Amino acid sequence: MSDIPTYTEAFDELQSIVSEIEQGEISVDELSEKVKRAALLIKICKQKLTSTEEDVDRILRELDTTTNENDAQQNGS
Amino acid sequence: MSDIPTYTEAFDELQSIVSEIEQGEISVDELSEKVKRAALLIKICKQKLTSTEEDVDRILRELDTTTNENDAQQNGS
Amino acid sequence: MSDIPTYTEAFDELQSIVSEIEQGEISVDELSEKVKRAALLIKICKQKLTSTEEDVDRILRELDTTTNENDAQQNGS
Amino acid sequence: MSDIPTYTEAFDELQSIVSEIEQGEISVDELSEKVKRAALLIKICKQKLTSTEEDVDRILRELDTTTNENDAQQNGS
Amino acid sequence: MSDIPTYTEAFDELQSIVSEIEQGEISVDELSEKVKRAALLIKICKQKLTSTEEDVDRILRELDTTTNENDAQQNGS
Amino acid sequence: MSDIPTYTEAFDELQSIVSEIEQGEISVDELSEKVKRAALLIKICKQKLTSTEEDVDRILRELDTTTNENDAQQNGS
Amino acid sequence: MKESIILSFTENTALTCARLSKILTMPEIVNDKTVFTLLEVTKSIQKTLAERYKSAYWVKAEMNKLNYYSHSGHCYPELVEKANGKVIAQIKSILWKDDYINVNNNFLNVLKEPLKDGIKILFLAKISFDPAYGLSLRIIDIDPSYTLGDLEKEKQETIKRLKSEGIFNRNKLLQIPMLPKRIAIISVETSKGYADFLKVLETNSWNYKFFHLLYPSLLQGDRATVSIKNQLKRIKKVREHFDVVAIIRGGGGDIGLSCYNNYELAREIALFPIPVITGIGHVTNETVVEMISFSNAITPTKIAEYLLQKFHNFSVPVQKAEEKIRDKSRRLISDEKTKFGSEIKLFRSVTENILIGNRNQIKENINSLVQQTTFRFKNEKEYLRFGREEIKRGTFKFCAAEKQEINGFALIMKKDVISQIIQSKTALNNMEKNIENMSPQSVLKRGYSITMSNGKAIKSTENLKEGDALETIVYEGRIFSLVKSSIKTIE
Repeated sequence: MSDIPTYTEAFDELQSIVSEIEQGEISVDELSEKVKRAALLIKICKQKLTSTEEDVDRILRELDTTTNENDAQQNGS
Repeated sequence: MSDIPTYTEAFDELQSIVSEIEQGEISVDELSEKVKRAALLIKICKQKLTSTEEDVDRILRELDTTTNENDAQQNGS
Repeated sequence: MSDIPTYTEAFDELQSIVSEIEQGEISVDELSEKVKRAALLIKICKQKLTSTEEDVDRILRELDTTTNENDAQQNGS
Repeated sequence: MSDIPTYTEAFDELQSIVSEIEQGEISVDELSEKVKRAALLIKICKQKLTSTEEDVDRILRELDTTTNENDAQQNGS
Repeated sequence: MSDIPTYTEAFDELQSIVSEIEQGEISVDELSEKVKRAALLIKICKQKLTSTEEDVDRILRELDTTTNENDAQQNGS
Repeated sequence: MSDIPTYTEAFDELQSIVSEIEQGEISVDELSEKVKRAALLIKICKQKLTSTEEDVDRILRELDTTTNENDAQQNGS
Repeated sequence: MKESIILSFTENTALTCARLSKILTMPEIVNDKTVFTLLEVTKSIQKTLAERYKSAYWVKAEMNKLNYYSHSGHCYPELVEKANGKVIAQIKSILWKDDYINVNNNFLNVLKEPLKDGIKILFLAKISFDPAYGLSLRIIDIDPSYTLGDLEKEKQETIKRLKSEGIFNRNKLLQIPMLPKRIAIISVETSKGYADFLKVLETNSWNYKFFHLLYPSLLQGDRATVSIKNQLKRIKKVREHFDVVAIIRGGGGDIGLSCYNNYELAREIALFPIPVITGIGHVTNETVVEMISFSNAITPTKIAEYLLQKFHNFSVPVQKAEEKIRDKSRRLISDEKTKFGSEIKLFRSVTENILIGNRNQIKENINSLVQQTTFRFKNEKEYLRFGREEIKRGTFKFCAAEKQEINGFALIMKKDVISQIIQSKTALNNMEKNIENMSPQSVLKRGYSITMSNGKAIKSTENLKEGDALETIVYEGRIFSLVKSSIKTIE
């Protein structure tokens, strides 16, 4: 698990953990490990969401600024 | 019995003791020993539960806080 | 007969004495001796039962107290 | 015949005397001797019975009392 | 993607991205990629619009001046 | 379009550009090119309206070389 | 030759000869020949003709030449009659100054044409013969309406011919350039029409620039036809330099325009390679040239205005095009900006929506996680509590059952022991009673007695003899006796 999973992977795994917990398929012994994992997955998902949101914000903010002085970047695109 | 049993082991043993007691399969001589064992198992289970609960609580609490300021940990995940 | 018999031994012996008595297999000569023995066994059994009950009560009471403040003993279990 | 016979010996002898007498095997000559003997045996038996009864009564009375208030004697058993 | 797309291509692609996103057909993983792409497209469109506007303005301004004093260029026509 | 169009061609082309632009058939990509072209065409047309290119001397010279016969009648008018 | 013409002109040759011979009554005889002087002869002719042709006659003929002499004011028209192109009759004529003025005025009034060469005329004439000048017709009057009809006929013929040749519309069908700015002007430099034309063209307030070159020409009267044709020919040679030919006449009144009905001229114009526009400036019927020209304006000013209109027709769309290009291109950009802007807005909102959706999903999962774990812990604790209770209950129940059983044992034991003792007691008592019953004492009490001999109880009569001493024991004592006799009772 050294690679950061994709959002989809993380979300699917999260859901399956939640579902396992719901169906009581997880023993108490595993539970905190699973919850820890779920927390990590949630964190990953949230970070991904946040970063995407930031990306969008940044893009739209940049849009406002760059369009006022976009000559320099024009070639770089 | 030097090893601490897992919650599941403890729980299963507890269940079988309870079942034995319920069905009167235990002699009086063993009984207090069994009860003592059961008590130990209950204690183990409760401790395990409590610590797990605390873990889970902490994790989920952390989750709330970290997701609001998760930039630093983003690389560490 | 210096050793205190177990509950089971006591109970079995008691049962056989009672059975002998029931079937009139005991002569008058032995009778008071047997009755004396039976009384002793009854006492033993009852004491064992009582002490078992007390044990169980105590154990479970202890359990209640320890599980409410079980942090210190957590390692000792 | 210096020893006091047991209840059982006494009762058996008594029975055999009665049986002899009933079957008329005893001559009138011996009869009174036998009757005398029987009377002795009866006395012996009766005494034994009485003492046994007293013993048993005592033991059972003790049993009743101890089982109802057996806390004090619990340690002494 | 080495070629800079035309405004029309860029706008169409942008529209199709928006439409995909609108229809929820995109996972969060793709989303950030799409958002990044959209950013590029938006920048291209904006630059193209701006440069077109400037060009057009310049041309029309030039037109104003030349048509008022077009004697010099008369031979070139 | 390396050749400078005649004013008639210019006029026609201008009309077709106007028609295209009116019907919104011109994309942003083409716009500045089209406007540039239109500006050129307008310039050509306008210049044509206000310029004269014919050279009287030349015409008369051409006329002389070809028409020596009809001088007599010319004077008689 | 001259005579033959004259003769041929007379109506009745035979009659004329007879008269001539009558006139020559006093001849000189020379060498047997009767010789007349010329004067005699001519006088005779004069006399004869005067007698013969006393009145004036209406004659129709072609007037080839008017032969107007401006210093005298008289005219000597050349009259001919043609058939199939050949002159079949010819005569001199005289139109005296006063008559000429009169006739010419009539012509101008009716035909809008002066009296001129090459027209057919119906004239009132007297035949006159002058010895010095010979035979001639003195024209007294000319009927202009005849000539009018003839001119009209010529005009119609010209039209018909042009049409039959298929060239009537030829010039009209030409394309005039959008900007007819290079104009070959056929006019008279000093004419008012020309001046008006140039003034309108050159002082236009839109600064339209025209190029024009004057080709001077007569514009009315017979000679105009040739003059115009010549200039047209010149223009044709440099036609690349021109967009249009303008024939401009102005200020000349309505006189002398029949030249414009001339077939040759009309044909030249019809076939001219560039459009010819006319501004001949008159109020009478349209001439053929005007009909077949590319465009006809009533006055030179109108031609100029026509040309300016063409410029307008070009300039206005260009102006409009410029405005449209300005408006539309800016509109297009601003529309596109709006569209682009709303697309970006949409982009933001859809991405935000999808992100919110995903956040909610995550939140749901978190909630579910919290709920489920909490529930789970509660359940487990519940079970542990239940287990504890169950253990307590189970053990106490078990212990109670055991106690019950043990108490049962005690009771059983107590009951059985007591009953055993009672039974034993009963048995003993029974035995005691039996023994008591069977004891000798009891038997004796009921009346039995024991008889003994020698200390032994007697059971039979054997061994017993008379006199043996007997001891009989009864309940309350002993009896001592002797035997008397004995009887055996049991065999």
